[in-house]
Amino acid sequence: MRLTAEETARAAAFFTEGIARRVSRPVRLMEVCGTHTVAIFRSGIRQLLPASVELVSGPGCPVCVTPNEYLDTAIAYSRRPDTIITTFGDMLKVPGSESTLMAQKARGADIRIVYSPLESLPVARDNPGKMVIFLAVGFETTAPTAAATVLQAEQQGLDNFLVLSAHKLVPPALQAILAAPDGKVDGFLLPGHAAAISGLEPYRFVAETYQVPAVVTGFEALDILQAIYILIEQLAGGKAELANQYRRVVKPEGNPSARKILEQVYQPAAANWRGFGGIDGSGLALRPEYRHFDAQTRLPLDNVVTREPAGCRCGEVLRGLIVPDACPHFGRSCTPEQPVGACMVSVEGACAVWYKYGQGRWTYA
Amino acid sequence: MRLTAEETARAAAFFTEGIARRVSRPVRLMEVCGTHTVAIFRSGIRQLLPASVELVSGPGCPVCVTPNEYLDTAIAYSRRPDTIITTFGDMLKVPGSESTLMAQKARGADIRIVYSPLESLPVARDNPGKMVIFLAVGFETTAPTAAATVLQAEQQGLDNFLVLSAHKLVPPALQAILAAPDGKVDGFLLPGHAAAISGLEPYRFVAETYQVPAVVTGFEALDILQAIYILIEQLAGGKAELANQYRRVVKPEGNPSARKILEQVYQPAAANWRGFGGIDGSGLALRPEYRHFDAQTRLPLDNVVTREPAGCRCGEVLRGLIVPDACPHFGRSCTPEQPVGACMVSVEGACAVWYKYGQGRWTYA
Amino acid sequence: MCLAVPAQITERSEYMATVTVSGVTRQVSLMLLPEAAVGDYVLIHAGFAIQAIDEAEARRTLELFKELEQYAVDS
Amino acid sequence: MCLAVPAQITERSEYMATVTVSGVTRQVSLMLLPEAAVGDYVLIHAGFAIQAIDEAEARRTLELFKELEQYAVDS
Amino acid sequence: MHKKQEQILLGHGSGGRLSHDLLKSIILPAFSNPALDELHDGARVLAGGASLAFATDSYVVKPRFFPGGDIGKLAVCGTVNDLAMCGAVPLYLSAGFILEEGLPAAELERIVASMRLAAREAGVQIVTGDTKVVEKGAVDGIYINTAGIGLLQPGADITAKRVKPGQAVIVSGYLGDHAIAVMSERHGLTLPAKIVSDCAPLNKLIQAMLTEVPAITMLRDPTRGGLATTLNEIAGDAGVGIILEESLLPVRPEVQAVCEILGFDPLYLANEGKVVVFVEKEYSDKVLTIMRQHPLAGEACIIGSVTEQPAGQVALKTTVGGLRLLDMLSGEQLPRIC
Amino acid sequence: MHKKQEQILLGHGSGGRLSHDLLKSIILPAFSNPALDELHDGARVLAGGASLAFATDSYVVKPRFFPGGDIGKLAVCGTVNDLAMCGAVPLYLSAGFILEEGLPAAELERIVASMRLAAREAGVQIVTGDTKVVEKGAVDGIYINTAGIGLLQPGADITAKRVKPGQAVIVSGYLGDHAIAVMSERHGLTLPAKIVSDCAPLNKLIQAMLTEVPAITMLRDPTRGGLATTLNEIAGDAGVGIILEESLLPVRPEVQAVCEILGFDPLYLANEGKVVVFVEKEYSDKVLTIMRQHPLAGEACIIGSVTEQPAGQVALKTTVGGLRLLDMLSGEQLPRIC
Ligand code: SF4
Ligand code: SF4
Ligand SMILES: [Mg+2]
Ligand SMILES: [Mg+2]
Ligand SMILES: [Mg+2]
Ligand SMILES: [Mg+2]
Ligand SMILES: [Mg+2]
Ligand SMILES: [Mg+2]
Ligand SMILES: [Mg+2]
Ligand SMILES: [Mg+2]
Ligand SMILES: [Mg+2]
Ligand SMILES: [Mg+2]
Repeated sequence: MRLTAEETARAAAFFTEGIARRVSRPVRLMEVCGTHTVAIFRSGIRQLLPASVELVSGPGCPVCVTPNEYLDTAIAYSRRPDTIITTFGDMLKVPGSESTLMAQKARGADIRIVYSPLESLPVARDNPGKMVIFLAVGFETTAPTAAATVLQAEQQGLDNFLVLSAHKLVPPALQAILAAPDGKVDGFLLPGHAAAISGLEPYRFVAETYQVPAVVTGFEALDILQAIYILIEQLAGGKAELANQYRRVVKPEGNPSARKILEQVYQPAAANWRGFGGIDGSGLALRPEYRHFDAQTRLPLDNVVTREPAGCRCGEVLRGLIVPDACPHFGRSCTPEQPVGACMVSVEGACAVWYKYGQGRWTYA
Repeated sequence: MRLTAEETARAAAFFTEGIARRVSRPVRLMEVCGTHTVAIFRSGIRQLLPASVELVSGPGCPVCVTPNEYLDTAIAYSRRPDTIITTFGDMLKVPGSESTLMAQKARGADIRIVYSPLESLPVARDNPGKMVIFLAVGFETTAPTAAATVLQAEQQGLDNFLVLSAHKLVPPALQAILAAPDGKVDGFLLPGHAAAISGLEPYRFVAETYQVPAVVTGFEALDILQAIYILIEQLAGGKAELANQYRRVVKPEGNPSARKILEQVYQPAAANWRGFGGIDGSGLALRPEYRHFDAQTRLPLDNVVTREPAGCRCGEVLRGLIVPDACPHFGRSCTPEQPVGACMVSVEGACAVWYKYGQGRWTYA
Repeated sequence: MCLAVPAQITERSEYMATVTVSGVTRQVSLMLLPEAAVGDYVLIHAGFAIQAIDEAEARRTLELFKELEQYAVDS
Repeated sequence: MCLAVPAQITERSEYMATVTVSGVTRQVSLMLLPEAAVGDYVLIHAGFAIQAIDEAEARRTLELFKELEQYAVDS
Repeated sequence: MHKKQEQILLGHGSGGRLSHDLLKSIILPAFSNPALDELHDGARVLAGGASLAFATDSYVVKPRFFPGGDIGKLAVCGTVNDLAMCGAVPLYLSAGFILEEGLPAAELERIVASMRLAAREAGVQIVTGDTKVVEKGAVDGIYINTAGIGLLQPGADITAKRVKPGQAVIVSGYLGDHAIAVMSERHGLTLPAKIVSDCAPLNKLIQAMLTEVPAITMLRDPTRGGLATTLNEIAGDAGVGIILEESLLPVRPEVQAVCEILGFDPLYLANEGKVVVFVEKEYSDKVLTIMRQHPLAGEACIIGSVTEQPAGQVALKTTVGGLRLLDMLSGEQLPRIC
Repeated sequence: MHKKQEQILLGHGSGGRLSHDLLKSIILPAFSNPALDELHDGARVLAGGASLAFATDSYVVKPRFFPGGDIGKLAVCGTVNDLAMCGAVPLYLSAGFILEEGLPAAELERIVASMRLAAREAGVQIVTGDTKVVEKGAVDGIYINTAGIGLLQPGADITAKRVKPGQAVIVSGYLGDHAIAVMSERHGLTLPAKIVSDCAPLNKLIQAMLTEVPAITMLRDPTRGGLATTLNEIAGDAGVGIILEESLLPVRPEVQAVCEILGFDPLYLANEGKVVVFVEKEYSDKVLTIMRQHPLAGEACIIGSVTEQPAGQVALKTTVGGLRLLDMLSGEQLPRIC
């Protein structure tokens, strides 16, 4: 069963009209998840909302929040002749301090794009003389796939498979945003796929502690419009609840099997986020029993010198403090072909999404 | 000082007229050396000689006399992923039992053409994870260059440089020809460059023991014409002497420094010759002190199965018993592009030379 | 932050399953969703099935979207 | 069986020499001809100087070839 | 990180903005001349009084054999189509082969046979050629270049300059089939057998269209960079806006599925047997009728129209009623998880 | 060992007999048509009433930069020359680039700049092109294909069929310079600075020659496979013999020296700015006079003549008075020690 184009248009009109009718004051809603950012822009939702409803992007692009330090380390590994890097395509173009993985690849580094971390294992098996390093980035949704891959490698007795881990967890970043004095968010669209693993529990504090409405949201245009509608309804009614718009996928308890594997392999650790700095318990480190899969333990590198690009305001973008075109570089000295910051590169980066889909470049009539 | 074209033509005419005038009965002269064969055909000397002076080629093409067994071994080494083969260009197209080095290279084997055996050493230095095997073929002239390369490798402490040796010595093959009941040679053009190393002594037995005239000969057309002239003069005068037409290069004592290095590294050994079979003392083996440079000692191979091509008469060609177009394959089922035997491949192979320069294909008016 | 696609399991053997999305098939790991069965709709991400899709809920959402216009007329 | 080319030594250092053939230069090893000196003509083969060329003999051969015609007329 | 690209990246060959930048920064300044500067799929030139089109492309597709075709078929169809897109009837092709030492001769034979078939289907002759063989490892199997000469159809004048607001934008069928069929082996995706490359010579279709409707203003085959990039080029050259309707875009569900799995956008996928047509709206029914009668354009449909705004750009009206910019491809599409 | 070649070998691209075999066994049977079957340097075709020549070549030279030129200059001159050899005035070129990911952009700029200069010198326009980028390792740096269109010079009819016994064979200058300059780095050989590639556009020379002496019967640039192979092709196509005089062949002493060191034959070395001319003896002085006035043919000389025998073959009269066959290149020349 699918909706016809007409049914879709009618449902969308219902929500947008409802939103427009119910909103009484300017509100700032944050879509935490980069996939939501992309979906919003691809479906042109921003143009459907009244001016008083402002959507800001959050810290939910795993590539964007990964600091240069990580990329510089990955690049340093890629330069070694005894390594093969496996990575999601997302990481290729992201600038580190001096270079990108794509540029290293062009210079001859053996860097292979995988769609699944599991694809790293045959590479390791077929290249016994090399260390195969998987760039393990991603949030709650992706981290279990890396953990399962580590277990598989263990079972297959592969000792030349390593992970360079920069996994991150969403709730600690939300907490940092809510606790910060500078940003004000009136409601959250919460990441449906992260919640599919973690369940609803980790997100309750948003409504309960901070009294901010929040909706776990799916990724179709209508899912998002409905979630915005729900937030506006709550705000209009003075409520602050955690709603689940994405019940077909998100169960209250999440996916306990996935969490078990995740917890078997990883333990929470402090992590650096671009724009936030260190956040306690917001990252994942391999447990001591699996430390022999850790790239930095097995192949220690000399100090990697790192610097963030001058003038880039990705940090503020990621914390929802500014929209991309508030950055003076945007669309001028910073474009997808000549990016300054990671947010202009990642497919889910707010700056890249703004640019690509025309926001801040073109005045929609 | 060089001769003008006219001077050359006049000198040539002097020799050819002298030869025609002095020859009184059909004679068979053997140019032992493949480089002489090529020079004779390239300068069209055969067409200048009277019908009664027949030139036959001898066993002096190092590629041709190297039996399939050697090529099969080289090919087997080339197939190993842990090897790099370095070789003179001459060997590339020569058929082994089933394949050629060129075909292996096309399939991805790492085979590098060198002009000097010394070029193998940087290859070994730059590829510490591989064994670099130099295909050491050639006669007295070339063997010292391989020996000197072994000494250099020793001095440089390279333990991944190996030689697959099939060096051969000329005099034992001449002895075999002279001692055989089936061939009759009335005079020999002896290899000037081999004699440049060995000196004249090793060739005296031809005239002294077997009473056959012989001339150590240079490689210009006029050198060869003069040498033939000398042989015809001796035959006309009933003499059998060892003459040295190539005094500018060949000293009676040869090159003692080169021989010393050769003898330091190699010792005489039995060797298999295509067309002759085993000839005692006609080959060179690494001395025990240098056996660690020997490919077959360091990297023993499982039995290499070898067979010689059916119907190929290279053996008889190499012993001077037949000329190439006496072979039924010649120019029909055997051409340089689709060769049956090594003699149709090597640049100095009698069949290849006949074919390339038109003898047996074209009736010269 | 995490692209994921609904797919239907058509075969499974141990911890691997064949899934299909509009006729396109792929092998995915069931390590993270061991209870999934042939016929189930699951969400796939990075080569793994990461969650089952509740068909009843999915249908309910679609029906809601279809019927919204009634509410719209009402309001 | 052995291509070799006459060349003149223009420089030497230890066991290597620079040789020139009609303006084309190459490094060759003198390991097999340690006594060779700058200015000498030598025969080169497979990257080594393998023998010195006796210039007087070389000249004699050329002169002979030039003068042969006289003999030809005589005979 | 803010500096000119110092080395060639894969994206420079993607047909998108980097390709464009390379063209504009290095190639065009060096070679500039009126025929080249038109930046058509081929050049329109005069020779000995004849009005010709001249086009070239190199083919480096990997794998060499894919569902629905191979590199040889592609090499013929690609250049035939570029000539057709100029409004020309293709006559002659050249074929330049670069072969890797060790390539099985049987593969070459198979490729050459499919070139022969494609040339016959297109009605063109391969009249000159060249074969180079390079060392093992110096090329990936076989690359083919074809160049072609065509005779411009009298009465037709295919140029972006004639694209004006109000014209209809037509596409001849499903988008993305070629790219998806070619990449099907990657990342373990298995496609149903019916998803094959659309690779085909469009010249007879185009000839029929131009004979009946010489008023057609612009034609282009949305190859590398896909429909979105092609339309951006045209919008840029013509100084007009183009607005597409998302609901009208023909994409097979299977292609859509692969896009969703790997994170691709079908509007940026290469097609090798599709054409985008611009024509005044009054002719659009006639054009559609002709197209739909042809086996290569049975699914032809209008997908949008030319507008004043966004000048030089392309926008998409989404099913929920939003509007967004449809930019050129930037870099190349990579499979992604976020 | 007696079997058909199952895989492509380097020799299949050498321009010699293996190239010929590949052409005759795989390419020609597939594509056969009158223009192709002429096997000229380019095809002579009719389009819209104009008599055109159409030629292509791919350029894979390594190193990319060599004394006297680079791959870009070669790519322009090579195709310009092939058009000129058909008796055409070259007008338009296409340029297809295949670039390796990671190629320094500065190298591409340098190559493109030298294409621009060569095109200007030749008076041709590069009107269409294509750029592909392939993964690191899938091509060796940069390969270029050019195709070209020329207008056949009225009155001229350049075809091997008109080569007849009694005609003179002229070459425009020293043989082998290009090949030797390009391979100079190999095996530690150092050449004097004056030995550079002869790479140059010959079209203006040829145009002058054909304007003054339209009776010229045949022209060819002895590129891959060298003079010997080129003459064999012509002798074969014309069914005549060709006899050269060894003492007349122009070879620089430095080129001869490299040949002696590495065991090459200068008659099989590639040239990129030389032409072999066939003309009735009565015109040979006139042709030589025109040629020697041109900077690219100052050393033009007669090297032999066309004969009845050896029909279909080429022979060489040696300085000592012998005669020998001069065969096609078989395989490729490899440095050798015996
Ligand atoms: S526009 Fe560029 S420089 Fe500005 S915040 Fe975004 S990525 Fe950084
Ligand atoms: S012609 Fe061929 S088959 Fe006959 S002897 Fe010579 S190489 Fe052997
Ligand atoms: Mg590496
Ligand atoms: Mg090997
Ligand atoms: Mg094109
Ligand atoms: Mg094209
Ligand atoms: Mg096109
Ligand atoms: Mg060619
Ligand atoms: Mg050509
Ligand atoms: Mg050419
Ligand atoms: Mg040519
Ligand atoms: Mg193109």
